[in-house]
Amino acid sequence: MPTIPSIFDTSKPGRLAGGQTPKEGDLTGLPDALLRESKPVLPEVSELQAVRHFTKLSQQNFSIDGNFYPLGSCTMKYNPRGAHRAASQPGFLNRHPLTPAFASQGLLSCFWELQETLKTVTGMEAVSLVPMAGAQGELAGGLMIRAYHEDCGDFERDEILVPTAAHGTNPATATMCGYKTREIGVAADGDVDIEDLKRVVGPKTAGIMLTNPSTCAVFERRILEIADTVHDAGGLLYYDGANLNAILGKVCPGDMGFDVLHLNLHKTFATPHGGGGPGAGPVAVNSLLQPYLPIPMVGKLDDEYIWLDESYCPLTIGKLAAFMGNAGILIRALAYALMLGREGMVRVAEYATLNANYLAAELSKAGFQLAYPTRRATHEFLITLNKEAKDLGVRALDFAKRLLDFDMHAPTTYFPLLVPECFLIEPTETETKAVLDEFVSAMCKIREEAQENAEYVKQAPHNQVVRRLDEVRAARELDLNWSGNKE
Amino acid sequence: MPTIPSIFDTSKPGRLAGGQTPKEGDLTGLPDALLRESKPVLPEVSELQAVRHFTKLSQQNFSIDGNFYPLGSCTMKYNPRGAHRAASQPGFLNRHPLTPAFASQGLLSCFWELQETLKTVTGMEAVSLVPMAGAQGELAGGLMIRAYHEDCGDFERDEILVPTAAHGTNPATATMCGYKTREIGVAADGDVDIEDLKRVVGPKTAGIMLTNPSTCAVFERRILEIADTVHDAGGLLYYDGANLNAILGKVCPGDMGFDVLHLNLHKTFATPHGGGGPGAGPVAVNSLLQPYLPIPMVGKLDDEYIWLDESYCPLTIGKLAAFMGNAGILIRALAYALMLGREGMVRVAEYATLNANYLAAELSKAGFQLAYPTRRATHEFLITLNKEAKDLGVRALDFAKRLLDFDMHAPTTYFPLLVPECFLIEPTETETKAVLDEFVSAMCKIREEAQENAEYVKQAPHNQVVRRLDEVRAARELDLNWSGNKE
Amino acid sequence: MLQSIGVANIDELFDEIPDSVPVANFRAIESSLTEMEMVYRLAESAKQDELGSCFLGAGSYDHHIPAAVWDLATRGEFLTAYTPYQAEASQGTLQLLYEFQTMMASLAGLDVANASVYDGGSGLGEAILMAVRSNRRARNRKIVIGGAVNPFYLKTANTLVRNQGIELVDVPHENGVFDPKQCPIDDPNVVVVQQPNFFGLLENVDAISNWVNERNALLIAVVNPLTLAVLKPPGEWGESGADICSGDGQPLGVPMASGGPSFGFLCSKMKHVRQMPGRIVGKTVDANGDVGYTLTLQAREQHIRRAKATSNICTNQGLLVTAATIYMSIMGVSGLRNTASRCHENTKYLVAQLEATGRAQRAFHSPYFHECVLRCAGDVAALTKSMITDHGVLAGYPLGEIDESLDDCLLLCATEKRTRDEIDRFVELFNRILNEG
Amino acid sequence: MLQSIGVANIDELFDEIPDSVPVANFRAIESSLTEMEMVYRLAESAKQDELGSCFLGAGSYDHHIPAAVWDLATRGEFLTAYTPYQAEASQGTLQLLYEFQTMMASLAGLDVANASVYDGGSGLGEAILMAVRSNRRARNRKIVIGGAVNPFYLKTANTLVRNQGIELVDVPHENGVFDPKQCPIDDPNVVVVQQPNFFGLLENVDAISNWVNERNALLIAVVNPLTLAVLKPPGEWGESGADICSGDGQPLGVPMASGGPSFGFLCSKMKHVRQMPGRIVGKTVDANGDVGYTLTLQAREQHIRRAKATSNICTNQGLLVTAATIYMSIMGVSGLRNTASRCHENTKYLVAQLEATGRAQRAFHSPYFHECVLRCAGDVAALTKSMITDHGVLAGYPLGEIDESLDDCLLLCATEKRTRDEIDRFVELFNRILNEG
Ligand SMILES: Cc1ncc(COP(=O)(O)O)c(C=O)c1O
Ligand SMILES: Cc1ncc(COP(=O)(O)O)c(C=O)c1O
Repeated sequence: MPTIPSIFDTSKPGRLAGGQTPKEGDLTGLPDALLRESKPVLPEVSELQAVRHFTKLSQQNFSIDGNFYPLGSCTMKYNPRGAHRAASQPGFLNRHPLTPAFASQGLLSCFWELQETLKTVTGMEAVSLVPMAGAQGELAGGLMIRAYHEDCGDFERDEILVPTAAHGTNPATATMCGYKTREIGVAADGDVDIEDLKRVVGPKTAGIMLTNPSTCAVFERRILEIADTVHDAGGLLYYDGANLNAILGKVCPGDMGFDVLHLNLHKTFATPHGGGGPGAGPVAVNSLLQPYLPIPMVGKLDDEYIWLDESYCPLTIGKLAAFMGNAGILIRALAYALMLGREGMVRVAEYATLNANYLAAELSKAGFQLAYPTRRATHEFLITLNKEAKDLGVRALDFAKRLLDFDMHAPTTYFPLLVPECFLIEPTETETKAVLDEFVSAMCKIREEAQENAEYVKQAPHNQVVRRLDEVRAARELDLNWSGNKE
Repeated sequence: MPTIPSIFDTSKPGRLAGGQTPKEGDLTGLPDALLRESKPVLPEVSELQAVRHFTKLSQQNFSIDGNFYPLGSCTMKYNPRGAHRAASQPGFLNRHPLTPAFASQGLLSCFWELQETLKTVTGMEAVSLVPMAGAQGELAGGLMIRAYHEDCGDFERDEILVPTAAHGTNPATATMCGYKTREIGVAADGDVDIEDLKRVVGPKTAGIMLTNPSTCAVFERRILEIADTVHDAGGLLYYDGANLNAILGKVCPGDMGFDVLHLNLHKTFATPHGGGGPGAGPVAVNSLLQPYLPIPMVGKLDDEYIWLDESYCPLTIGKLAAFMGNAGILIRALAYALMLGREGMVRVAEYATLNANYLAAELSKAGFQLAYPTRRATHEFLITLNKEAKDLGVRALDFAKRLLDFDMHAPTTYFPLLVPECFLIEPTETETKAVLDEFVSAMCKIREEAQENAEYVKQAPHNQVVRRLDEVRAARELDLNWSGNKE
Repeated sequence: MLQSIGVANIDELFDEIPDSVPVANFRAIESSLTEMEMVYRLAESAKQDELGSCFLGAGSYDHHIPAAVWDLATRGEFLTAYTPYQAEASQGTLQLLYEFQTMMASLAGLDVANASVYDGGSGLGEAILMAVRSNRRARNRKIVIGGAVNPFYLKTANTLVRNQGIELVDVPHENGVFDPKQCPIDDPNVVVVQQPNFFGLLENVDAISNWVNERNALLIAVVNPLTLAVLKPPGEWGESGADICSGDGQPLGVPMASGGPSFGFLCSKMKHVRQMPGRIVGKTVDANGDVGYTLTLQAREQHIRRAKATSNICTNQGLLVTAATIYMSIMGVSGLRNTASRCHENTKYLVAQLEATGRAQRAFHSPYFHECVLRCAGDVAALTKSMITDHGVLAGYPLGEIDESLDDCLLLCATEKRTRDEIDRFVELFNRILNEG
Repeated sequence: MLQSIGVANIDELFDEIPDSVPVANFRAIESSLTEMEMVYRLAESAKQDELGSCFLGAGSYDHHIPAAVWDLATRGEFLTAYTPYQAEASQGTLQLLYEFQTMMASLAGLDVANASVYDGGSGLGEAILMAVRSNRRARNRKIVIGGAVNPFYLKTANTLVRNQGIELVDVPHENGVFDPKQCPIDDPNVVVVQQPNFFGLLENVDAISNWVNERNALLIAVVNPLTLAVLKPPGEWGESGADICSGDGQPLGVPMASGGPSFGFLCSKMKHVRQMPGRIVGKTVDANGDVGYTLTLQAREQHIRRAKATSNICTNQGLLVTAATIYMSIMGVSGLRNTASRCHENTKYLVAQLEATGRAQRAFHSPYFHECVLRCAGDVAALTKSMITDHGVLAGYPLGEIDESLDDCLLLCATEKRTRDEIDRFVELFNRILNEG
C-alpha cells in the first residue's frame, strides 16, 4: 500500500464539487473591514477525489471491524451496527437541541430509560447523562465531591488520593477540580497498599479515585475496607467506571461503597470509538451527592418527561456541555442495553473474563510472565516483557510494533507505569477462541524471531504502510499543518 | 495483505449472532416428509466475525471509490453518493411492489419523469423502464423488432446483422430472440464496411444492432447511410446504448435513424456496478415500435399516474421482470439526471471525450500504437500492444496485470476481438488530468520493465493479494463451492 | 489538454459527427440541481408513499435486515467495483461469490449455483431455457407448469422462452395443489413446480419428483430460499431430486424496494452446469500455489461464445448477492431457520385470528407454510383499498386480480417483523371494515 | 477454555470478589431484545419527535450534509478504531487529523489547531484555561466576557474554570454589541468575544483586538467556523489578531442530533501550543525516511503529565472531526463560501419578509450575518408553541429564556436548506398566528 499524498497536494485552484456548491449568496451591506480577504487552505477537489482520498485513508487504519484490537482498558469490542442504525434515524439526527421538551417526548423517554437502566447497572440512586467522556465524568464527580464538602462547610479538604497505577485522567481531573493529587502505593499482589492508604488519608482527604477491577487488571479485594477507611476519614469514594465491563451484572459499584462514579458508555456499552471519540461518561451518585448532579437530566412530571434544569436542581454543579451532551452516543448505548437485556449483561462480564483468563493462561504456559501470576485475570490482564527486554534486548514496544505485522493491534503498552515493559491485554467478550490462539502464536513467533534476530523485531513493523515512525522528530521539528511551500 | 480463510473455515457449530436470531416458531402440523433434515452449509459465526470477514474481503477489491478504473465500454465513473442516498429513503425501500398505483403516486411520478427525460435524451417517442440491464434491453428490442415484422405479416426475416466488433450480448440476444446472427465487417478506419453491409442486407434482414460510437471507439460516420440501407431493405435499426456517454447532449440516437435502443443507466447515468450489477437497461422506441414496449410503463390519466399493463398495451411483448424491473436503479438514475441537468449532460460528453482524446494523444506521443490513429477518440479509444507483444514477448494481458501493481485497474483487454492485443481505454469524465498522466507514466514504466526483464512483467501482478491466477485449472478442476472435507 | 491533443476547443473533438445529424435539443430537461435540491425533491416523492404494516407477500416479503448487511454491502469497494474481470484485483467480490454459491447450492440441496440472474421471473425463464438445452433426450419443447406457480414469474418466463419454440402448458391446480395424475401431457420436456406454491400450499414434492423422473423429464423447483431453512431442499425431493432450482433472493436481506433490484438465483445438479447461464466463480491457485478465486466456465458466456452462449446475460445483480451473502452469514443456520419458522407461526396466528372473526376461512385445505389464502365474507377490493387509504396497511394480495374464481380471496402473510399488536390491530380492522362494508 | 485455565466453571473466575459484596440485582432490567425488536422500539420514539422546517439556530444549525460525508466517516476503519496510539497502524486517522488541523487553522487564520475537544461550550472553558496558563504576565484571573457570547457556552465554561479561581466577568452588550470602552475592568487577563455574536451581530473585532492587545491581555475568539469562509479570520483581527479561537464544529457536516455528538475546536498562535489541551498530530518520517504522521507534543497530555497536564481530556470527538474533514474537503473553498453567503441571503430575505408584515422588526441595528434577532408584536412563547404543535415548524429561539428584557424577541436563521417556499410559508404562518393570538 503506497502512502497517500495529502489532499492539498491534489487540489487545483477553482476545482469544486458542483453538486455540493449552492448558488452564491448576496453579501452587500456587510462592512468590508469585517470580510475575509485571504483564501483559506481548503481542498479544491472533485467529489470523486475526496471520496477516493478518504476511502484510501480509511484503509490505512486498524479497527475492530478489521482487526483483533486487545487494547487494555479501552474495551475494544464489537460495536453493533444495529445500535448505530437506531441512533441514525431522522427523528433523532434532525432534532434541534433547543426543541422544547413537549415536542421531544420520544427522545426524552429514551434518556429516562437509559438513566433508569444505569441506576440499576451501577446500584446508585441517580444518574446524569451529560458528561461527554469518561474524563468529563471524572470532572463532574470531582466537582460534586467538592460541592458536597463545601456544602458541609468543610473547606479544608484539598487532596484527592489515587493509586500510583491510576489512569492519567484521574490526577489530571483532580487538578481541574482545584485539588492536589496524592498517590498511594500498590502492593506486590496488585491490590492497593492499605497501609499506605491509612498513612495518607485524613482531614485533608476530599476523596479517593479508584477503578475496580483496577488498572492492574485485578479485582481490588479489600474494597470494602478501603471504603470504610476513606469514609471514616470523611472522604468520598469515586469509582472510575472504565473497567465496568468486567463485573457487569456481577456486582455493583454502589454495593462496594462508592459514592459517585462515571461509566464509559463507549467501552462497556460498545459505542464506536471513532478513531478517538466520541464517548459518553454518565455519572451516577448515591443520595448524598444527588443534589449536585450536572444538568440537564430527564425527569417525569405526571406522564410527561421534562428537562431538569437549575430551577429543579439549585445545587447542581452546572452545565458541562452547551446542550445535553453526546445525545447520539446515549441512544446507541440504550440500543445496546436493550439488545443485551439483563441476561446479556451478565454474559458480557462472564465471557470477557473467560477470554482474558484463557488468554492469560495460554500466554503463561507459553512462557510469558504474568505481572500478577497468583491472581485471577479480570476482563484484562498484565504481562511484563521485562525478561525478554533484558535477555533479548527486545522491548514491549518492539513486540507491539511487530504484532501489527501479524494484522493484530497491539495491547496497551507501558501502562500502568509501575509494571516494567508491560502489556495490558483486553481481548473482550466478542472475540473467538481461534483469535486468542492466533495471538498466542504471534507472541511466540515474535519471541522466536527476537531470539534469532533481535534487530528484525526492533525494526518492526515491516508490512505496514509506514515503517517505524520517528516520534522524537515529530515533537522536535513541529510540523502541524500542511503548507505548500514547505515541501 | 494476507489471503482470507473462507467464512466456513471460521464457523463453529452452534455459534450464532444472538441479536439477529428471532425466537423459533412453531412448526407442528407440517408433514414430516416435507421438512428439511440435513443442516445447510451456512456460516455459524458471530456478527463480529461476519463484519470482519466482509470488511476484509471488501478491502481486496479495486473499485471506483478506490482506483482509476478505465475499463472500456463500462463507463466506470464516479457514482454520486447522493443518488444512492436519495434512493435509499424508507418510502422507496420499504414499498411493496404490489402496492396499488393510487398509493404509489410519489414513486410513479419519479418513473414518469425519468421516462420523459430519457425520451429527450434519446430523441425517441416512448420509453419503457423495465429491462434490468443492457442485455435485457437488447432482448426487449429484438423481441419488439420481431413482433413488428410479424404484425406486418413478414415472417421471413430471421437474421440480425451485427458488426464483427459487436459486444457479445448482441449476437447472444439475437439467438434468444430466435434469430440468426450475421456478422458484417469493419473497415480499416474502424467504421462499418458499408460494402459488406450492402452485400448481406436483404429480405431476410430483421434488423441491425449497432453502437455509435462503436465498440471500435470511433464515431460511425456513415450512420445515416447505414440507416437508409437497412431501412430500404425493410430492416430496423437497433442502437446499443452502452456508449451513449460519448454523445450525451450532442446528438440523439433518434436522429441517427435508429428505431429502437436501450440505455445502460449503470453506465451513462452512473449507478454503481456493485461488482457485477445491478443495472437498468430501459428501452426507447420510435412510434413504429411503441405498441410493443415491455410492460408495465407509467402513464398519466388526468392528474393521476397509472401503470400501463396489458389492458392498455395489448400488443406488448410482455413482462420481462416479475414486478417492474430494477426500480431502485431507476431512482438513482433520475437523481443523477436531476443533478446533471441539461448543462451537465453536455458536459459529460465533452469532458469524457476530452479526457479520452488527451490520454490517447499522450500515449501516442509516448510511443504506443493507436488502433485508429487517423480517427478522433470518442469517450474511449483503442490501442494495440501488438508491437510490444512481438518485440518484447509481453502481451496486453501482461500489461494489464502489471498495471494493477500501480494501483490502477486495467483497461478492457482483447475486446473487440478484431484488434490484436488491444486495450479499450475509457477514462471517463470524472478523472483529473493528474490521474491520466499517472496512467501514461505507468504504461511507459511497464514497457521499460519489459525491455529490461520481460519475465517480471509476465509474472505480474506482484503486489496484489494473490499472484497471477491459474484460470485454466479453475475451469478444468471445477471447484465451485466449499466443502470442508475437500481440503 | 487541448494543446496536447492539438485542437483549439472541445467542439473540434466532435468533428467526426456528420453535420447532417441534428444537434441534440435538451431544452425539455431541467437545469441542474445540487444534491441538496435533488434529495429534497425526491424526499417529497418518497414520503408521499410511506405506509405502515405490510401483510402482503406474493413474491416479495417484508423481512428484518440486520443493519450490518447494507453497511457492509455499500462499502465503496463492493458497491463501485465492476464485474471481476481482473481476478487478482477482485478477490473480495470473487471469494464472496464463491461463498454465496456454496450457501445457495447447499440450501437447495444441489451441486452448483451461479452468481445470479436478474430476478425470480427472468430466472424461471433462464431455468427453462437451460433445462431444454440440457434435456437432449426430449422429443418436444413442452414445459408443464404444475399448478399454482407464481403468475408473475410465468408471464416473464413466457416472454423469454416463447421465441425459441418453447411452449408453457399450464396444468390447473386441484384444490390448490398440483396433481401430476391429472396432467394432460405425459411426455413433458420439463416440469415446473413451486414449493410452497403461490398460494402458500405445500406440494407433494416427492411424488411429483418421482413422476417427472419416470418420464425422463427435468424438474425445475421454484422456491423461496428462506423457506429452505425449514423445508426439504429440492435436491432431496423424491428418489433423485429436482434438476434445477430457481427463485428470487429478495427474502435474503434485500429490501422490497418496489420489486427491484433483487436477484434471481439458479442452482442445479453438476451434470447441467455447462448449460448454466451467468457468472460462475471457481477456486484455483495462483503462481505461488496459494488459493485464489476467478470467474470460470466462461466459455458458456456471451463474451466468449457470442451467438452460442447459454444466455445473453452480462450485468447481473451482484450487489444484491453481496447483501444476501452477508445476510446469510450473519443469520446463519439458526437465524434463517428461526426466521422462517417464526414467519410461519405469525401467519398461522394471523389465519387463526381471522378465521375466529367468522369473516374469513381458508380457501384450500392442504398444509401451508409462511403464506395462506383466505376466502373473505365481503368485498375484498373495498377492504384492501380502505386498509391502505384509511389505515396505511397493506392487507394482502387480492387473488381476483389473477383468477376470477378467487375474487373473494386474499393471499396473506405475516413475516417475523409483524408484532402481535400489529396482527391484532389488523384483525380488528379487518373485522370492522367488513362489518361496515 | 475452562480446562486450560484450570477452573470448573465460569463462576470460579469471579472468586476474588469478596462474598461480602452483594450479588448484583438486575431484575429491573428488561430481557434482551433482538436488533429487530430494538429498532422497532426506538423507531417509535424517533418518529414521535419528527418535525418540519427549522428556523432555529442559536449554536446548532440545520445544514445540508453531502451523502458522501457520513458514508465515508462510518466506514468501519474510521468508525471502530481507537485513538491512534499505534501510529503505524493508524495512518488513516492520523493523516486525516493533520489535514483537519490544516483546514481549521487556516480558516481561523491561526498557526495551529488541535484534534478536537468535546463541544463549543467545554471548548470555551478549555480555551480560557489555556489562555490563563499561557498569559504568565497577567496579574489577575479575571476573564472579560464581551457582550453577547453564547450563554450556553458561558455556563459550561464557568463550571469548568471556577474551581481554579478563575472569574468570568460579564460585560453587558451595548445595543447588542461589545464596546470595550464601557468595560469596567481595565486589566483583564483574557477577553472573550464572539463573532458573529449570539445575536448574529458583527462585532467590531479590529478595535476590540487592538484594545485587548494594548492591555497585554489575550483574546479568545468564539466563532461559527462556517462563517469564517466569509468573515475576517480571528488571526487577522486588528494589529496582531486573536490568540485563541474556539467554537463548535457542528456546522461542518455534523447533524444537529440534539446537540451531540458534535465537536469543539481550538486554534491558536504557535506560541501558545504547549498550553493546548487535547490531541495534536504532527508530520514526521519513518525509518526509511518516508512521510508519516503521529500524535505529538504528548508531554502536554494526561497520560504522560498526569496532574500537570494541560487538560484531563482523553477521549475526544474524533469521528465528528472525521466527518468535518470530509465535509470541508468536498465543499472546498467555494462550497463553504457559498453556503455561508447563501445562509446569509436566506436569513436576510426572511428578515425582510417578516419586517414587511409589520409584526416584527430588528431588535438591534448593527450589521448581522447569518442569524438575526427580531422583536415581535405578540406573544412569542405562544407563537413558537403553536408553530410546533400545529405546523411542525421550529420558529427560532425565544430570547426571553435568557434575558427578560428580550422576551418579545426571537433569534432566527434560515440556512441554505430553507427554500423560498418554506420561508414564505413561515412568514405567512407567523403573520396569521400573531394575528389570531
Ligand atoms: C481507567 C480509565 N479511566 C479513565 C479513562 C478516561 O475515559 P475517557 O477516555 O472516556 O475520557 C480511561 C479511558 O481511556 C480509562 O481507561
Ligand atoms: C457495448 C455493450 N453492449 C451491451 C452491453 C451489455 O449491457 P449489460 O451489461 O448492462 O447487460 C455492454 C456492457 O457490458 C456493452 O459494453
